[in-house]
Amino acid sequence: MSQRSLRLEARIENLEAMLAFVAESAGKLGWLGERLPNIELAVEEAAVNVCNHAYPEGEGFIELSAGGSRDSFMVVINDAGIPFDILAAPEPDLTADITEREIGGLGCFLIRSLTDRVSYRREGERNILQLEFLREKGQEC
Amino acid sequence: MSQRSLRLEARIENLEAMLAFVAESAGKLGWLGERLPNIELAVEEAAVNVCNHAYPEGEGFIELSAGGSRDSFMVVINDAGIPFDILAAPEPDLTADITEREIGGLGCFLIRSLTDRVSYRREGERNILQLEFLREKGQEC
Amino acid sequence: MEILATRNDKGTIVAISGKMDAVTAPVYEQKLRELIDGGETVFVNDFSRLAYISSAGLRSILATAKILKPKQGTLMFCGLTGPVRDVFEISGFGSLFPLHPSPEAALKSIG
Amino acid sequence: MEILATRNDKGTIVAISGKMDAVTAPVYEQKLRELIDGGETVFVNDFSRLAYISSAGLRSILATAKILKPKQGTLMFCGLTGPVRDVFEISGFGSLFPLHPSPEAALKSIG
Ligand SMILES: Nc1ncnc2c1ncn2[C@@H]1O[C@H](COP(=O)(O)OP(=O)(O)O)[C@@H](O)[C@H]1O
Ligand SMILES: Nc1ncnc2c1ncn2[C@@H]1O[C@H](COP(=O)(O)OP(=O)(O)O)[C@@H](O)[C@H]1O
Repeated sequence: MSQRSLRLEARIENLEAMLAFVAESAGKLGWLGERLPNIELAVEEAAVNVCNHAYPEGEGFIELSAGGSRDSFMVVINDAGIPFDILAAPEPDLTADITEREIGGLGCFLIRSLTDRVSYRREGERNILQLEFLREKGQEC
Repeated sequence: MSQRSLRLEARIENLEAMLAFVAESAGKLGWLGERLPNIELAVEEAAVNVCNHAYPEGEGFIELSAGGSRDSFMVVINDAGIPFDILAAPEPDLTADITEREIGGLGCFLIRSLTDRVSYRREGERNILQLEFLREKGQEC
Repeated sequence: MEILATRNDKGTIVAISGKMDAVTAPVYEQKLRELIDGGETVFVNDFSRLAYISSAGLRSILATAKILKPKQGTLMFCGLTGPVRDVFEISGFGSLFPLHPSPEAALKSIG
Repeated sequence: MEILATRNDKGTIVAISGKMDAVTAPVYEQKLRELIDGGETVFVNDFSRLAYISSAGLRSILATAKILKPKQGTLMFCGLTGPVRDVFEISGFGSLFPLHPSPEAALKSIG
């Protein structure tokens, strides 16, 4: 499969279209099974963050690219928002009780937990976040 | 609305996704009425031609960008196939009878007939076809 | 697209609903070829529930008409709505084929 | 996402089906806030037909729990399926909240 991409306004109302695009792209490569919810979840978290945080002073776009093979599926998320390195986001405290536990801060953590390889780079005015999912040996993808 | 875009493999099986993307983009700009079938038709003709003719020796991509306002809606179709200028395609003979009339050759003609402004250019290895639809004064768009 | 063919003593009424585009037009062409192979030669395409037709649809229609011609068959049309009527007009198909207000009127026209 | 709340003498069972994501989680939060404002304090979230939850769902759940805490209320869960259970585990929500096999077991646990 050649690289497919979808570029939309970074708004929550476009989330469904983004997830449908990613699920369809993964499906065409044979990723139909267990991993799909993980992939959708990681992409949702990253996309929602771009919609909510990347453009504090207005509006902007988000671009998703998807591609790969039966063994590795990659989603690249690209925006022109403020620089944000997901790998540098602090770990949430997973042991605090209900009163102490802070609301939020789980999105980046979930992305890092569910994705086999995460990389971030700033290129010019762009944030480029790569999420790669690997099929485990013998596992249905 | 900022520019939206969708890039997929140039294959007929992706036609529905392309048309849904264009219809949604037009809808978000308030193009909900009479012109929508015209827009979809012009885009289908151009997209089908890219799928069928642009890559005679293999596979390639097609990218659709959409944007505009309530008064003007523009779709740009972009591919890396062989150079093809839609404006130079011959006019079909619309008066021949069933026996004489040739099969095909109506796609480019329909695009030119239904679109208010058509422009083509070759940029490097790319075909860039711009289709612009204008709302008539007082007309529902 | 959905196709419903109803045979009757004067011909076959083919009611097509939905979209006749590059994906679905070949299904129409195939269906009509089967009916022609089965001996049918008089067809009324009832387009009253067809919302959309592209050049792929026109291509299938002309290809079908070309098969019917040497068999002295006819391909008639009725019930064209807005966008479909426009495409027929622009492409000259409106004068290439007889258009009728209803399937009954079409069948009556051939006596 | 669909939410069905069923009151009963021990508490309210909230059966949620579909997806609890950034678009739908606020609907859940709003619904529970209304029930709490109406005086309810004991809730069992029945997740047996919930296919998907994202951090937006976790956010709404924690926000609801924080409102219930000073009211001596409880938010319990039952019926977590594969992907939802994974998210609860990874995020520590599985140990923050009581998980039960069924709504009945949850309500029984509070005596
Ligand atoms: N794309 C982004 N651009 C700028 N800031 C971001 C971006 N994504 C996340 N952040 C910041 O990191 C914080 C933690 O994000 P996250 O873990 O997803 O939790 P949440 O969004 O629920 O707070 C956010 O509150 C926000 O301040
Ligand atoms: N994108 C394209 N790249 C190369 N050749 C094309 C392209 N689009 C159209 N053509 C050529 O122009 C001809 C006429 O196209 P068209 O009017 O759409 O009718 P049809 O595709 O039904 O033949 C095609 O048969 C093809 O040879």
